[in-house]
Amino acid sequence: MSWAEFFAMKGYGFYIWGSYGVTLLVLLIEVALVRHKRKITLQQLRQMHAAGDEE
Amino acid sequence: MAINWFKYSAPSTFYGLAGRLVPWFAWPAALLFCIGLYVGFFVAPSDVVQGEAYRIIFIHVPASILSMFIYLIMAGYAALGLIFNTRLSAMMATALAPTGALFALISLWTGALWGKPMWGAWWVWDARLTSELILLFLYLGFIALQASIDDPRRADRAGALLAIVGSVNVPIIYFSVKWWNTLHQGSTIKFTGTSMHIAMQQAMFTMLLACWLYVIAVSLVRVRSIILERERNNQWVTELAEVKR
Amino acid sequence: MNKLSLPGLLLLVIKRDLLLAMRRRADVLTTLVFFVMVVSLFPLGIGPEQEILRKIAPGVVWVAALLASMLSLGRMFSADYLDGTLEQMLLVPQSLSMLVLGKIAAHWMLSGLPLVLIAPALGLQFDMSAQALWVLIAALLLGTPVLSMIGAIGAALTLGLRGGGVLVSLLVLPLCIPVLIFGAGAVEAVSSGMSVISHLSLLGAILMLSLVFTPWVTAQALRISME
Amino acid sequence: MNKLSLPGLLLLVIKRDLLLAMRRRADVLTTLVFFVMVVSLFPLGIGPEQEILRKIAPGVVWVAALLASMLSLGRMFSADYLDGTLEQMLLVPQSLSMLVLGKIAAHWMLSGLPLVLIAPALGLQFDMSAQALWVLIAALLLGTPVLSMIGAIGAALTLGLRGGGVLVSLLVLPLCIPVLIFGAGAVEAVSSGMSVISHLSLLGAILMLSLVFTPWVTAQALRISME
Amino acid sequence: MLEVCNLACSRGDHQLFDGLSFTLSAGELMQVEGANGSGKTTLLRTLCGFMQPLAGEIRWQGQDVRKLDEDFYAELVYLGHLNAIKDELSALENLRISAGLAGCAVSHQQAIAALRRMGLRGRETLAVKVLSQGQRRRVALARLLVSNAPLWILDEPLTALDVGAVSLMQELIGEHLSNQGMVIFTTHQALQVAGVATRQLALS
Amino acid sequence: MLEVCNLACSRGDHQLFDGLSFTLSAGELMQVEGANGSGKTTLLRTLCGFMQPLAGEIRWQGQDVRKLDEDFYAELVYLGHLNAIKDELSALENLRISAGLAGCAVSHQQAIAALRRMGLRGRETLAVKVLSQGQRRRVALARLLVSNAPLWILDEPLTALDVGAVSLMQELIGEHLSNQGMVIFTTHQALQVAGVATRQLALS
Ligand code: HEM
Ligand SMILES: Nc1ncnc2c1ncn2[C@@H]1O[C@H](COP(=O)(O)OP(=O)(O)OP(=O)(O)O)[C@@H](O)[C@H]1O
Ligand SMILES: Nc1ncnc2c1ncn2[C@@H]1O[C@H](COP(=O)(O)OP(=O)(O)OP(=O)(O)O)[C@@H](O)[C@H]1O
Ligand SMILES: [Mg+2]
Ligand SMILES: [Mg+2]
Repeated sequence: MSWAEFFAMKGYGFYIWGSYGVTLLVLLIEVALVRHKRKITLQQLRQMHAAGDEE
Repeated sequence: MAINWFKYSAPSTFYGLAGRLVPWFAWPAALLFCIGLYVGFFVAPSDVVQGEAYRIIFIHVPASILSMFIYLIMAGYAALGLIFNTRLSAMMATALAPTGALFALISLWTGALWGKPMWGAWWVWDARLTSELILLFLYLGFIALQASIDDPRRADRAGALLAIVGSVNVPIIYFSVKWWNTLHQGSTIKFTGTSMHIAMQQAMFTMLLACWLYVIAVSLVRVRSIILERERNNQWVTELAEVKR
Repeated sequence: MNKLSLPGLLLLVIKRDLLLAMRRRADVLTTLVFFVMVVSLFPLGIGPEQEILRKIAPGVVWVAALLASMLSLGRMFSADYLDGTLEQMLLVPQSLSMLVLGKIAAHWMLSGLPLVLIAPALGLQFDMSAQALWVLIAALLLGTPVLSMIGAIGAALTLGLRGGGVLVSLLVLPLCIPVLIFGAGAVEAVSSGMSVISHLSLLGAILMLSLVFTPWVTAQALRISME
Repeated sequence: MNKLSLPGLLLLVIKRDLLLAMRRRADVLTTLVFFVMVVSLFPLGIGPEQEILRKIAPGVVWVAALLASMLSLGRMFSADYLDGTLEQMLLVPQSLSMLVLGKIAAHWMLSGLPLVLIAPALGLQFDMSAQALWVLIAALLLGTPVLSMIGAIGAALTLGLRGGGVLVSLLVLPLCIPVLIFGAGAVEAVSSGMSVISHLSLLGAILMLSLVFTPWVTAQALRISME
Repeated sequence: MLEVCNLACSRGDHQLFDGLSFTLSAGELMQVEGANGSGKTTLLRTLCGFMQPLAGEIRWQGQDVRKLDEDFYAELVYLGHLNAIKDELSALENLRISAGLAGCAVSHQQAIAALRRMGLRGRETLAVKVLSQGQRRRVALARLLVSNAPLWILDEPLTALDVGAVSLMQELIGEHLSNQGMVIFTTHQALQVAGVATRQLALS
Repeated sequence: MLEVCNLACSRGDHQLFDGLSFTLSAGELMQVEGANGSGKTTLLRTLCGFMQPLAGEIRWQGQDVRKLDEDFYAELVYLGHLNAIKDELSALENLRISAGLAGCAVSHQQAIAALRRMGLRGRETLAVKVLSQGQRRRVALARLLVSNAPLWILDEPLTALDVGAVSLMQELIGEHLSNQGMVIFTTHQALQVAGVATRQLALS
């Protein structure tokens, strides 16, 4: 079985890869968002911290 | 020695615990995804009725199942938070909602992509499909409500009330939709599960497990951010190594 | 001191809300006009084929009723919230749940009941049979109070939030779907010659259930929102 | 003194309203979800037969868009009226009509534009063809601004006019009906293989006409309402 | 008797005050003082149970108000920044309804008398929306006249009142205190009740 | 210069005043006095053109304000019973936007400085909805600091302000007058500006 055949999925390629691709994409985006949120939160905390020290 | 469970329900201790747990869920999740996909695509044979299209099942069914379970878990946490006034459980509920909504969305998306080749339509108004759509709306309602309240305490409690009312309603919705649909419609073409091949079953369960682990990992990370945000004025937060840096 | 009895409180609240509505008669009429207009817009949007119109009639009437009662939900608590009356209501020395029940009842009389009364006229527009009209009325009578009750929870939760009007529909519409389905289902059942008892009794059961729980839940939601 | 230019004022008002909406990011999403929900309610009320659903699809989408933009009309002036900002707005040293145009534009961006973007997904639920979807989008793009503009007049009149509520719904909805008819008509025309140019160009003409007159009329309505 | 022990309140991340304790007995008048934003309104709303305190306890006649709940509500009148009157109703209807909600039925005559005493003669049956700011405040204050709850909690009762109305309020408070009532209030204006020492509670 | 000739106003069937005439020149301060409901707010709103008078004329620099219309608006700041601030926005955003609408662009620094002068240090970026009643009034008043319109029309500017803020307002009004501004205001509290005689206009 060639790769081309595998990706064609006997004509169902669009549907199958459409669902897996989007799912993967969405999950990756979620992971990225969650990590981004953590980064932002920590940054804000540090800023607050710094502002508190100044006073 | 008895473990002091209450100790872990304090946000300060849970924050550390969650941090240590995350990798234990995240990596196995990734691994299981790979295994599940491998088995699903290379080991499992193609289906007699549906040909290759059935392979969507390996992501569709876990996503559908999880979207429903997460709602229940979320409502459970919310109820705990409302009754015992434990801050952590309310935060868990908030952390779970986006992931739940996401899985509902995935279920809809993959279902739609499956429906087109199988039924010739992206969408039919079948009981399962409709109740999944409504579930998505319930998630969005919860998220929108919490997002539009600034005061976290009010957000928690209002969200909890909504989640509880919603979880009472979910079974009512499910049965009403089912009934509505079967009353005057002939059988919608539905995947008639000729007893599943063993490899198919294995692939599906592996994917299901992977999704569970993924949900836990993601919501733990998210709840950690929420804890930091809510407790930002507490002593212990300012003393954290990652904050001090 | 002559503390008001519980039924006394209920009556006072209903009377008060009706009085307020009579002062702003336009509001009540607006709900009604909205309902009539939504129902009448459909033939304009869809085209005049009798066959199709008759099929979609119960669904359209029910959806319009659902939307009309959503539309008027904003009125239930938000005016009282803005002018401080709600604070005073939380301080009633009898039962807050009872007061809430009064407000729900008044809301239904002002938004649900008029719809029930006008529905037959609209049904005629869509060429519904007499029998179907009766079932429509019965179903609306059982169903619209539930819409008011579930709506009350949403209205209470979204008090004071910006965009509350639309947010409330987002929270409440999904919860109201069973009412919609059984309500429209009953009419369709009678049109296709089936029994309607089961639909109506399910609606009745939902009504009873909501009557028991929603006032209390709404009262809690109000306390949460006023904090 | 550095008096703001007219386009500067327009931009400021749009920016302000968008900023306010962004503070409640849920808001925009909510209008959208409301739209989606109304459209999805219909099959629940009507039943799942593909054939009927495909026929009523354009009508349902248009009626839902009309409702969504009517419901979000409340946001346009009433909050500003209640907290006194509207008084300050009447005192702008540039042109009140321009300010009103800014508010209308912001309202459309927040309530009309999202609907246009989501409409194709809903069309798919009703099994519409790709070509029909394109026409639907074009018609919505031309029609929804008109809904915002006509709605603005109604919103301005309802601010103060006692007992005017009904009058206004009676006034505004009928004015929106041509939009509804041409909008839904365009989609139906393409489905039955006819030309859509005439429908769309009529919509465009209505848009131009409203763009010229409605801001000024709304400004006058506001002055009347504030007295 | 109202006892407050070690009360602490916060809004958002902001701790407004803590360790606040005082006792208010029958016939006493207490003014809560403090600059804008020092937490006066928050304190009064907490006393009414709208907000949960961060710590501390509030007792009425020796019992926790959170337990008493509705029995406590029967004993107090609260008047906030907002007037709690309906624009569409007349002063008369407003008064009778709000008294009814507070648990006491008021006759037509009683209500008219109370409104006249508040200086609203000739305005009793006008819709409240056409009244001036000060007249609206007077309608709200008329509730004090028809209630017989012992505890008055007043948040800036003098807002928008003219000189005549301010001295009327002083008189009313004096009468209430001599009937063994208690009053806790905030104001940025001067309010002296003849023959009664005003206790001060300073928030900072 | 603001001239009012023979002004008569009514609300409903009620004639509030008639034959009212006065002139306000640069550097002058005028207090409108009267009991609750005597028509002070009505007078100020009529001056702004929100309401049409029953009779009489209002002139600005010799021209009828109804003719001047938007040119007149550029010369005045009006502050009503309501604060005209948005709950969801911060004090800073509120100030910058309302100044922009009033026709003058205000920089970030200017706005911050104005808010600090009004005693809102540390509250500049909080959503206004969480501020106390007095702090909200201060946000509204900050508009006076960033505007350079000569005519201020203030309806009970001191509502909800504490003692410190009242003396700040006195200072501000003094500064404005010494820059050839004019102020017409109402209040039920005492407001004395050092070195300026307050003209009184009594409505009854
Ligand atoms: C948008 C469309 C769809 C949605 C929202 C949807 C939703 C769901 C839901 C909620 C479940 C329930 C899982 C459970 O019972 O635990 C499910 C299961 C399932 N779905 Fe779908 N589905 C969709 C389309 C499809 C299509 C097109 C097919 C195949 C032709 C399909 C095949 C299945 C199968 C085989 C199961 C597992 C059945 C079982 O375990 O009882 N679905 N889906
Ligand atoms: N979410 C929040 N974050 C930070 N500070 C807040 C928050 N909510 C309220 N505050 C602050 O809490 C205080 C509320 O005070 P409160 O309304 O009780 O004041 P007050 O003493 O009644 O003032 P006034 O005399 O102006 O009425 C204000 O200083 C306000 O800025
Ligand atoms: N439609 C009406 N019918 C009769 N009287 C009316 C009507 N509308 C307004 N009024 C009266 O007009 C007066 C309005 O006065 P205005 O608001 O200008 O008073 P004010 O001097 O600002 O009082 P305050 O000090 O209380 O703010 C009030 O006495 C009110 O009762
Ligand atoms: Mg206060
Ligand atoms: Mg006034």
